[in-house]
Amino acid sequence: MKTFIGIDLGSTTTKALILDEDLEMLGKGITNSRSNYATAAAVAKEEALTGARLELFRRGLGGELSSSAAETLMTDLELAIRLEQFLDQLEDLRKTCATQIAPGQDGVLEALDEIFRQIKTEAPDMFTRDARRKSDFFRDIAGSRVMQIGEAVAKQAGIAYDTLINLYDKSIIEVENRPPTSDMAQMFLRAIDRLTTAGSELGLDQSTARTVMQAALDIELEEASQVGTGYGRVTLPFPKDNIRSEILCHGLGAHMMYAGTRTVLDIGGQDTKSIQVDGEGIVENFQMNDRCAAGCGRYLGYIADEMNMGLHELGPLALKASKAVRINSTCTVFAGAELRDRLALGEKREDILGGLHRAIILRAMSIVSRSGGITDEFTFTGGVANNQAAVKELKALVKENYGDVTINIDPASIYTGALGAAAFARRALDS
Amino acid sequence: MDTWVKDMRKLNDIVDYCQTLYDDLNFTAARDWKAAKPGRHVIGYMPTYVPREIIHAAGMLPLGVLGGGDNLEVIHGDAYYQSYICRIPRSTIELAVTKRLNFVDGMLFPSTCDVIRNLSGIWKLLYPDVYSRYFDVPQNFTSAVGGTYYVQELRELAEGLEGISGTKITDEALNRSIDLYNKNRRLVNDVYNVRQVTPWKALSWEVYLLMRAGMVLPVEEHSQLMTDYLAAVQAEDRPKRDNCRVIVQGSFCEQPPLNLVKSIELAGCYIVDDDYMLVNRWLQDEVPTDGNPMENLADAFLNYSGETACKYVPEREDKGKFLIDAVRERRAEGVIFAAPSFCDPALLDRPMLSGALARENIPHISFKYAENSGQMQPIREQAGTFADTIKLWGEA
Amino acid sequence: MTLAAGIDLGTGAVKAVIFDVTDGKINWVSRHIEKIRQRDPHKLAREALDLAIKDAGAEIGDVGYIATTGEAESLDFSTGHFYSMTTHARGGIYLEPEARAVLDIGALHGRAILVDERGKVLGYRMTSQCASGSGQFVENIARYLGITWEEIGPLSLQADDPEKVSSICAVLAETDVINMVSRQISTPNILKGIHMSMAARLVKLLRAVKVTDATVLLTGGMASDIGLVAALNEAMAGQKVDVNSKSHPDSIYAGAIGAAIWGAYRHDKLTRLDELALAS
Amino acid sequence: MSNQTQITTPAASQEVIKDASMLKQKAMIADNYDKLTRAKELGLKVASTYVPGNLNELIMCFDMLNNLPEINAIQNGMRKKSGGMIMDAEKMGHSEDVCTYVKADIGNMAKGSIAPNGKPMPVPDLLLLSYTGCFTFLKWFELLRDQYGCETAMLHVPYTGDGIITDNMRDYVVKQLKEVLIPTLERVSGVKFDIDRLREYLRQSAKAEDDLVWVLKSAKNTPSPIDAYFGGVFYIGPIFTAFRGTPDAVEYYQLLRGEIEQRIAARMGPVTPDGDLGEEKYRLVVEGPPNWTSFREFWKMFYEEGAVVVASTYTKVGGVYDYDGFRHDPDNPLESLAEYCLGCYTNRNLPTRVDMIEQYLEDYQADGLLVNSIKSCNSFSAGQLMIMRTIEERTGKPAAFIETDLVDPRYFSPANVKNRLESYFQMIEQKRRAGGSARAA
Ligand SMILES: Nc1ncnc2c1ncn2[C@@H]1O[C@H](COP(=O)(O)OP(=O)(O)O)[C@@H](O)[C@H]1O
Ligand SMILES: Nc1ncnc2c1ncn2[C@@H]1O[C@H](COP(=O)(O)OP(=O)(O)O)[C@@H](O)[C@H]1O
Ligand code: SF4
Ligand code: SF4
Ligand code: SF4
Repeated sequence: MKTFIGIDLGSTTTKALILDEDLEMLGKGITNSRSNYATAAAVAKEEALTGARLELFRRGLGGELSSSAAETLMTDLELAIRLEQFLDQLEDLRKTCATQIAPGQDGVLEALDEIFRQIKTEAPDMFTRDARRKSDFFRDIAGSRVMQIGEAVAKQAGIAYDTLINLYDKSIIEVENRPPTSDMAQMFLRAIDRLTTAGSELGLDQSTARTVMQAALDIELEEASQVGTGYGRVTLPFPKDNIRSEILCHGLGAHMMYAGTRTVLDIGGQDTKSIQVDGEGIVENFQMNDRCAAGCGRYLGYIADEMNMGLHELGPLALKASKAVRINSTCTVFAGAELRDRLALGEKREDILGGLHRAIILRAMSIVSRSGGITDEFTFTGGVANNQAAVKELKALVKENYGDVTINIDPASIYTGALGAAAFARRALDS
Repeated sequence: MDTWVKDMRKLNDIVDYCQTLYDDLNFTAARDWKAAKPGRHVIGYMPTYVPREIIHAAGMLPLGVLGGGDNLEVIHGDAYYQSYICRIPRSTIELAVTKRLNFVDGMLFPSTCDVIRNLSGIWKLLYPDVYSRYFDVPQNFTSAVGGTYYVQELRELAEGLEGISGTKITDEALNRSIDLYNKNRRLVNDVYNVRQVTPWKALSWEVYLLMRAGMVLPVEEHSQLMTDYLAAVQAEDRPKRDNCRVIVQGSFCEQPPLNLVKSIELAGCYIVDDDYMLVNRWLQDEVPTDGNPMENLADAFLNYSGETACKYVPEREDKGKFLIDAVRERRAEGVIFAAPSFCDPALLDRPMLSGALARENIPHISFKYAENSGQMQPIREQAGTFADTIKLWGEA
Repeated sequence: MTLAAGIDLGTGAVKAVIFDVTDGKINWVSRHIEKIRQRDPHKLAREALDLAIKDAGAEIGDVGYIATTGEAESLDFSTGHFYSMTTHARGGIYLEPEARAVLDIGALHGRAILVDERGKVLGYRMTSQCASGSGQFVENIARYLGITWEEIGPLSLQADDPEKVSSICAVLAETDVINMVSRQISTPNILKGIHMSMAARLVKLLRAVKVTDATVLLTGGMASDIGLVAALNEAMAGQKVDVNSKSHPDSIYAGAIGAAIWGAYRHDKLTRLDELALAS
Repeated sequence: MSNQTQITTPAASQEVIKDASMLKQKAMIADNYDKLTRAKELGLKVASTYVPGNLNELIMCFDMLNNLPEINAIQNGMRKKSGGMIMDAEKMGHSEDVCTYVKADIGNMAKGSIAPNGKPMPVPDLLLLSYTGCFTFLKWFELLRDQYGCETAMLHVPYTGDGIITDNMRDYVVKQLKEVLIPTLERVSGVKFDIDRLREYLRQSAKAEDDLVWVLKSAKNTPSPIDAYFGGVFYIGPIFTAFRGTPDAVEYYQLLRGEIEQRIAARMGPVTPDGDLGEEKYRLVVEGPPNWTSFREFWKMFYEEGAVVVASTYTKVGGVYDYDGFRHDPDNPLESLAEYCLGCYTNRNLPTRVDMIEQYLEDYQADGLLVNSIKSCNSFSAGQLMIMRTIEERTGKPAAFIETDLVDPRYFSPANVKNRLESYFQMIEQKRRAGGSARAA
């Protein structure tokens, strides 16, 4: 079947999305851009292809299962596959770390093995339905575990903590830049086997499942056309005609998600943009932040680092704020200093975080205002839309300033640009 | 008249009252004044100088609009200004579009710099039906040339105001207003003098708030408030700290956050003169209260107004003289240049002024702020080092 | 014996020293340094002080003056506070009597301080808002490149074709660096590029305080980064600034040292005043 | 970075724009710099003054040479020298935040004020501070006076805050001309003022101005034979600088007009550094000065995409001749000088600037407005977002906003500007395809 691929090479994350001929989504994938762009694109695409196979499998199931049972199966399947991939990469990381050990460092290898043994043991629990992960990226999940477990292990073994962490620091980039190598088909079949034996209450027998899966795997996915967008789009190995500005892609993507959208706000890692679109998803006006990266997604990243927290945890903590702390500077670099300033003044972490989220959204609201404000349906996209505290502040401020307008936030909003790009790829076929 | 003024004697009460006025981004005091009698009008003005006497003589309240400070959340203002422009115009716009200035019957934009100048145009585009005027002053200081031009500008301003009120501004009324403002200026100078002599009693941030009150109160009330303050502060017994004495320069337009004023003092510097709210002290001498008032006002402007970055200094030798004189008169030990970020007039003036100070061996430092600066640590550090140096190595 | 303690509470680390100042003779007794790393700085400051006092073989009651500097104005156990530039200037002169300027490069900002031979601050300049030339930034990049703090300097010295970092903002500079990695620029060349851009800013500070023809002592945490020191000297040579920049193994203590010495000075003065008062 | 291909000076770009008019301008500029740098030996006095509201005809009446610091800053910007000069000025204590023209000039002075011909510029005999349309001018000349210590004469040109030139304003300027400037010029130069000489120069000015306006209006053709921004800055050179009122300028504009007539006849587009423009895809109006340090790179982002600027406001800073038909007038010499000063683009209030741009969009059938916001220049930039917003509302045409600087290379971020321009062009294109605002054929 013909597929259309959109790739959004963002400053922090790289997203890939695959559409079929009817503009139905087949799969999507994401990875952090903090590495070689080409690799990032490849990794994201790989993940999107995995998703596509899953989607084809779901379609293949047809009426075999009740919709709720199918939903459960799909979720479990996805988690099982993620776990497999995680373990693969973990093993790769262990091996790479081991090669970095300088000669004569006694006991380091043993300590390392102990750390990885522990992570491996707890891994299955990280990929259960209600597990809370710090992040979706291998770098973040593995990193935080290595550090935490490493501290205890180092103490026990009498090795310097820094020694262990340095090994990790040196290896992670290498590992991250190696696209997954394992055989996808085998992985899928292994996972389906496991789930159908364990979950017999699904009412799906193993051989049917295997047949459907095999069929899904056999469908040939033809890459009819591919369009790139995002910050790094010029570095993509595509012809110029297959590259669209992220403004157009976000506009179209948001329009496809919510046809009534007239204003789109996108807060990404390094830029914030506000886009006005017409009823066809055509861009009428846009505004972006200036060269200063203040108040964008990376700001939250710095804060999370500073507080030793995962990005996913910031929002929930900020939601606990009980008092408004006014933060006026959104300079990313000084965010940490300001934070310490406030902590020293005795403010509570959650209150400061609340203030920081408000500061970001205030800045975004200014850009929205600059692009002409909000008249009708409003869609919030980009990675920061995943952050509940940011969303809360946004909703409040939109209401204060523009009254009761519809506010759309799709759980997959981070893929908006990639969706638009894929749609452009589909259009290219027609023209 | 207003009885509450008479009851107010305690220093704390006066300062609290000023703080309330300062914090009130809705200008309730001015709104109440306007609502108290039908037919009253309020005319807003921005820094640095407008002849408030004329507004007063028209029976109107001059309302100083000095930006939004550090408590206003600016959303729409940023939609009108790029990041490399100072803050005061954007927070002023924010005040306007959030309807906090909707009771103001006219706005004056003095010739302070191109930013305020262009803000006058934005106002005309946003509020075509509200009276607004770019208020120009001459940069030629001879009576025959600049004076003639200025008198006519003042007349045009008066005509504009008459258009709003529907009544003529008589010479008698204007002379009366000049008299009231003369008195107000005397009191302002008294407060500054008291602070100069006993800076540990009249704390700078209190004086600041007291002067800010003059931006929103009728002149009569403001004068009364200063009289009360002077009495209260003399009675106050406050510890004298081992601080050095400085003049703050460059803050004539966008205002520093109050915390900055406090931080300078905390870090060991008594402020013995400043250029905050220059409109209070722009005219350096009494304006005659008889004769042709327009000409008298023009004369005072040409001959007796202070030096600031918005005014041309015709002679090279005179540049910085005003500041050096102030250092001498106030017995200051140093100068702190504190200018708003992106403020062309203040920042372009600074090298010339600091050159003049250096020639006189007067220590000085400089930093920038924004009206909503939140981090005071770098400011304290610089002011503190300055104070340390003067204390550890000063002449004494 | 007059003992004076100096505590420099920075954004990156807490430094505490004990000095013995008797009859004008200045004697460094003990020291302690502790990286902050998301811990309560005030508690750390107290611990550092206690450890330094212990090393000095003394008790808290023996210390005549506890002087603080850095972000420690509100420490409750201090006798007095001096501001960073005052203390770095004095500490700088203590470590390098020839120095006529001190360049303090810490976790978040750089300061150039012009001093005279007695440690008096004659002028200074600080880096403003943007922070790409700071320790924090280098630390982040190092983490990203997968190298340790100690390796930065030596690696930077190996550069053969340094790549310039153009952005003024640390966030954008980070992206620059990411791009460099994907363009396969070698780690030494990236580091050297960063050092060069930092050096350029720092030289600008030095020129702004009008340092000419003098020895500059580097203080603060970054003083131990030999890559930066080399880049600085090159930049100065390139800009024909005739100064010689030096580092000192104890550079990171400069602020604490200055605080202790000024503390002892004030202690002396106050005691004399007290004696005068008693005598009268 | 390839330095070989950059345009160095308007004149030196002749390998690119080879027309006779270009050669003529090059010779004029070279000759002028030659005179300036030899002023002492030629026994000529020099007045430094600004482009907006410059009183070239009056200065000529006293046999004085006209030196323009802004033009020197531009020259240094185009030769990529301004960056270093600005940093020098900052090292001398000037703030990072202020206008970079001033700093480029001051940095240049510290280096001995070398003219483009490699020789040092003379210390001016007079600083003629015509304070028109920009407050920074006032500070700039105070700074220069501080350095040079030479005589300064100030002409205060009031701002037309209500969009009109009042009698009071005109009288004030005329009075200053009579009572301050002319006596000072007489004293400094030793030459007596002769009003008939002034009339003659003004007559020449008006002639050249007619042709200039014709040239600017030629952009109403489709395709436009000129680029009214990137090309425009060359076309306005003579009239904005030391040549207004000279026969050279008259001749230059006649030559230029002839060349453009030919282009129109041949239905040719504008000349670009890479030859004639191919297909004209987008017609734009631009507000704001250009970036000089990456002038060619910047221009390329336009012509590569087939974008032509058909009208610009920057080409009106040294005098607005097209919008309401102002000409220097020999019959009312001093009054017309006053009106000229009062009417320069940045001395007009924001509502008037909006009206002008709106009219350009319509008259020149442009697809939209592009604002190049200059970090340095409050006079231009403060309020541009409001201009943009109002234009969008009134015309329904799309506008875009980019941010650069005149002569500070640190504020030209090519990737950023290109990204916005590309998005803008794609947006216009997308709109057109959707059948919305089809372009007039
Ligand atoms: N799950 C999440 N929870 C909270 N914030 C997130 C999450 N995912 C991404 N973000 C935020 O989104 C930012 C990246 O957004 P993205 O749209 O991918 O940017 P870009 O396109 O520039 O790479 C991150 O810096 C982070 O702040
Ligand atoms: N041995 C070291 N280990 C880690 N960081 C160091 C070391 N030496 C210097 N640094 C650097 O110095 C910085 C702290 O410098 P310092 O002068 O103490 O700054 P501050 O006074 O602001 O805390 C750290 O951010 C780090 O970049
Ligand atoms: S360092 Fe901060 S203020 Fe400076 S450009 Fe970066 S984010 Fe903006
Ligand atoms: S702060 Fe300075 S630049 Fe801003 S409006 Fe005031 S005078 Fe102008
Ligand atoms: S502010 Fe603008 S008009 Fe004024 S000197 Fe600078 S660049 Fe020229």
